[in-house]
Amino acid sequence: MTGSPYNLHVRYATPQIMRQLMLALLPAIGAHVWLFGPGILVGLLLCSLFAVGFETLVLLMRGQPLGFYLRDNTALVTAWLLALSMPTLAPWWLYLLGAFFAIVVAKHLYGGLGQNLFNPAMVAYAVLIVSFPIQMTQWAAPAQLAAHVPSLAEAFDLVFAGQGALSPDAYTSATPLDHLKTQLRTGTPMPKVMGQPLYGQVGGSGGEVVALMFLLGGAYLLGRRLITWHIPVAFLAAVAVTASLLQWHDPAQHAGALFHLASGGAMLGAFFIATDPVTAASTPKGKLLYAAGAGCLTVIIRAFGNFPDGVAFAILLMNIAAPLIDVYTQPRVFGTGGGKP
Amino acid sequence: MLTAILVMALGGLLLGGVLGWASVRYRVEDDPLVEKIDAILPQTQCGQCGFPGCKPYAEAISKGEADINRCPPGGEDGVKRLAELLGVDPKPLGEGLEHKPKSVAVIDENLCIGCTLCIQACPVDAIVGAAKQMHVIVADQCTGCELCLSPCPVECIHMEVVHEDVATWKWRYPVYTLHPTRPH
Amino acid sequence: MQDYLLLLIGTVFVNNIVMSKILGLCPFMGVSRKLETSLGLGAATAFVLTLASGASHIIDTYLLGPDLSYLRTLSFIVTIAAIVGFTEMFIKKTSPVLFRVLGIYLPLITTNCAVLGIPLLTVQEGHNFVESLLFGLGGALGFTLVLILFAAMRERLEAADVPLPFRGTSIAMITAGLMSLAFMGFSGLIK
Amino acid sequence: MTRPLYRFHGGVHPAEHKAESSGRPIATMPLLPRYAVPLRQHIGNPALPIVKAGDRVLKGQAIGQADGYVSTAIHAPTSGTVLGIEAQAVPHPSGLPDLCIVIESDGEDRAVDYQPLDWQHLDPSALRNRIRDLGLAGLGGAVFPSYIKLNPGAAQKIPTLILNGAECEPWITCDDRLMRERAEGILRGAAAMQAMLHADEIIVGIEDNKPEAAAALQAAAQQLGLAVEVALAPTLYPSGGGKQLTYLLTGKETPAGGLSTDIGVQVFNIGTAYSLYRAIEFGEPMISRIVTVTGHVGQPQNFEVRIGTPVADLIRQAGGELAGASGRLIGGPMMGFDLRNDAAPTTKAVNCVIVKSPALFPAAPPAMPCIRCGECARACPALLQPFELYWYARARDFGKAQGYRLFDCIECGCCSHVCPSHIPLVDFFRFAKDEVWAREREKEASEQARRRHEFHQFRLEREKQEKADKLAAKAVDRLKTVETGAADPEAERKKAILQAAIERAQKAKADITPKNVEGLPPEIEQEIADIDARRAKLRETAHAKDEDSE
Repeated sequence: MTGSPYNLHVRYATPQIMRQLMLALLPAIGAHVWLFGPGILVGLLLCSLFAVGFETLVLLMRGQPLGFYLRDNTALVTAWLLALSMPTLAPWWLYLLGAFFAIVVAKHLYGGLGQNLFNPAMVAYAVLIVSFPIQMTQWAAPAQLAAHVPSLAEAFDLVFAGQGALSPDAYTSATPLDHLKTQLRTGTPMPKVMGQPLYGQVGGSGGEVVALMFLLGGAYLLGRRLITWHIPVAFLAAVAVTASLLQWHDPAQHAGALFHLASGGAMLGAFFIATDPVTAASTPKGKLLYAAGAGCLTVIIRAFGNFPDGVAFAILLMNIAAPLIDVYTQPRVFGTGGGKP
Repeated sequence: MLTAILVMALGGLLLGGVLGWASVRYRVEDDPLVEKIDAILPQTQCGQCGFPGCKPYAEAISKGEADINRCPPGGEDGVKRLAELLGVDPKPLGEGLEHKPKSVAVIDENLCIGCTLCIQACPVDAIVGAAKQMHVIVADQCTGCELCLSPCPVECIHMEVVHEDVATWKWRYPVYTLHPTRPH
Repeated sequence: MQDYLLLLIGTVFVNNIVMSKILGLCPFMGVSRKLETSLGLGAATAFVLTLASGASHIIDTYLLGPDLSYLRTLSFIVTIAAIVGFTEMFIKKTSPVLFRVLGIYLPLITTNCAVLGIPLLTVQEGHNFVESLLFGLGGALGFTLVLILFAAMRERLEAADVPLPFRGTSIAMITAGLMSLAFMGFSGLIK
Repeated sequence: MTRPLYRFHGGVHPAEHKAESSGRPIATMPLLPRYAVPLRQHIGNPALPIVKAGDRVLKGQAIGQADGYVSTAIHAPTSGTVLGIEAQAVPHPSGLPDLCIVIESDGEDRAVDYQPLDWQHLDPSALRNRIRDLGLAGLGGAVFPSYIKLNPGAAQKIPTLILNGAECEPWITCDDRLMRERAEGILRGAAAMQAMLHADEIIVGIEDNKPEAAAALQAAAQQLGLAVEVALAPTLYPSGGGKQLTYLLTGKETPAGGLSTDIGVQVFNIGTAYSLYRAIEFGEPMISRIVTVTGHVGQPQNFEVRIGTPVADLIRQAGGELAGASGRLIGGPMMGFDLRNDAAPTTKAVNCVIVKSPALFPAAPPAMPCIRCGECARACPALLQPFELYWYARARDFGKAQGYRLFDCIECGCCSHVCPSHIPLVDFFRFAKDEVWAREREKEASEQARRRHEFHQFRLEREKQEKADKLAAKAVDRLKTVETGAADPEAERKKAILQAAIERAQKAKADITPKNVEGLPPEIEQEIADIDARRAKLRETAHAKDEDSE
């Protein structure tokens, strides 16, 4: 039987797509090391190790070819996305647990690559923040504000041995999003909060540069046509519009669009997580709807919810909606007036 | 206490009245589900399900008296489609029933004595012939039910598997070399 | 007006009857295999729930009052059963396939804990008549929403290579759990 | 050349590989000792053979006639003797054998007396029937009988006639060469088509990688004084698909599940136009076509090939397979299929034979899981969502696949071409389509069985009723006799008559009941008669034997 013999010259085969994704994450990782210290490298390493370990284990248990699937790099991409959304210098078992939920529960229980309904990294993140809220909100402080920036060796120590040697106050701080929430709840007016050094220029000291690097990486992916414009643009536009509306409604309680775009996981989510084709809506109209929903929910959860950042929950919520969105946004087929299947 | 009883009695009367009216207003005469089930059954009329034909089996399914996995000619596929229609889980074919490849009955013309017994047994009148004449099975109309095999006194009827040709050939399920597919 | 809107949004998303109150799981798991069916059940439940909370409110306010409040559960169940009976006949007449597909779940609306839970909750929280209707409608909309979202997910899941031990209901339960996890993101939105 | 072009969605641009074979002129195949003409060359009914083993035939003599509406005749490719009608290898993806009329050439290549068609004066319907009997069918790939497409239909007019010279598949150059070398014939055929369809305009669609062909057609049009618009379309596969070309040139979408005639357009391959020209000018039936032989062969080239030529001979004529050949493709690499047996003859559908080599056609890498990236949807000219179709076709959920409009897939292969996971998507769609068709056939058969079973039961019921009625009548009768007493001779006589009548009726009924020979189609009656004759003969021989032994 003929396969289709000409499908040998694709621009990027699936494993190469994953490699390109990781390449696009590098600038942000670099910026992170520069601005927050080398701690993130420990997280990336651990997450990768655990994720590949779990992937191997499950593949063995399911009797699937190891080399073939490990070479597709998808476990690594998931691991990196998870490490980048988790706090730096978290205890090692948090990474282990995260990798377990991402690779085993969210990915392989659904049949493995391409069949999962939820974004694995975001499932892991949500499980962790719901179960371990304290550990998940202790972020490394920006280098210029911290009393002490742990070296790579110290970072290993912190991750594996806990906080014996160093006082947490010396190197951690709340993220701007988290800080803003607590400050607003205690009644501090908005302009005064935003004036603090933690907030940097727009979205948080250090964090805003990392966000810029995610934007850069995303632009690379767009340029290589590995993602389409629909999801990032709709996501960021929805974040900006929702944030602006809220700010217009009550400037004393809500930060503006720029802050929301540059802080937290907005950029990471817009270019690298919401664009995961497996779990996102896949029709052009559906993508716009999906990403706009996610962006809007992100800001709403940030502004009103209990959790500091809403990206993960917003994306998971829209993951739930993606199959239905696809059903109702089927494009018009050639020679028909359109309609749903 | 009295009020409580009164209240409940009044409520009961009122609701009973509404339900009574509704049962008249929305009466359903026939159950069109039987037709839908019958449409899925392969109409071989072979009786392997234990019912004298496809329609009686369809009626039994719709009444919940028979399981959906009693039809071997329909195969797993037929069970799956019945399950889909009825919103239940598909299950393997019932015990002692197995799906055979489609075949048709063929009469050995040298043996046939023209007794007409098979003609009477055929549920779809696919056998033509008259007394003391050779009988012929019209292959296009034969459903492969095998009901004509046992009545034949000289055992001149046998089943022949229908082989595929260029016109009935189907593209096979594409084979993956490494990616294991869901077993069916 | 804003309060009504908040109440509706709150019951649909934040305090979703299935995802955060974990009520009504029986039809949620049972009738979510196909999108069309779940739409049908959702509509039927919405109809029953809205009527039931309105009717319960009337019964509680005008018939039972504070003296006979011990009759609440009893009288609500009777009311719901009657409404379900009516709905059943109506669906049997108008859509026999839906009737057959809903099967046992249609009469089970009667014992769907969500359907009894919402009228009881609305009475407990002292809602007025409009609020009761909205509470019922919101609960039903929330139920229908997650039901059809879940059904669309399951339709796709149906074709996935789920490992054998997890196929069918178990992966559906896991999915429902992960959905619930995602809905936790709404927590704190509306007090 | 001012016609605006409408770019269709998607499409791909695979490596063209046209230069290998387009540089050489069309060569003629030498006469071969044997030809095998398949009865089935297109959808619809295969031709009915009208010759038998041992018959002498002349070149161009009809050897099979159209059977039903969607069917055409087939003709002897040369003069010689019919060796038989046998199942043998044919060019079909299944690799299954099919019936062919095998003709042994006598080397004389004597043709029947061709009669040109006086097409301008013939009654349109008679003309179409002549075209059917000359075996004309579309040479673009679908091989749909041309006489049906040349019917302007109830509207008596199809405004736009499109000639398809796009030839978008890689490797294939037969249309290119035909346009370069025989442009005048093509346009004369097109003029006849225009007249038969009462078309207002003729547009020839050609991809812009064939400027020589376009120039040749333009020159020929000028020479003939025929108003033909030659439109150069950008090279983008599948611009040669009927629906795509129609959209490209007119901006009109052929309705899904409909025909281009629904929007006032009829599309013919340029090869078909040339064959029509040969048919009407010379009365020549469709006994040959141009075939590209290319790929890993000594000298890739186009040949004028008689229908029924074994593919092996064709490849030999093109310099033979080079060392390391790894198979043969019939058709282009995007939509073609592997040929299993090179003894298979060419048909009207075979436009190209490609010999594969591992360098030109490396084995497909193993397929990865689909990640729903959507590349296929962006490449799909039918605006489908192939990854959804694949998802459900893979799980054998054909209902869902049809919901995602499986049958609007034109199997062009663009999705497989771009898939980053190397999934053979089209193979899945072909599989799903065939399964659906098979089910449709089964459903039809079961519907027929149901009706027959219902009639069977009705018949049993009726017979039972008749029997009961008769018994009742008899009982009533007997009762009367008892009441009236046996003394009445008149009554006695009546009773005897009645009894006799009842007995006669019963006897007649017994004779009739098991009989099931009424209203049979003649072929089955024929079959029964044949068998009875055989049995009678057998009995005789048996008797004879008995007598011999005595």
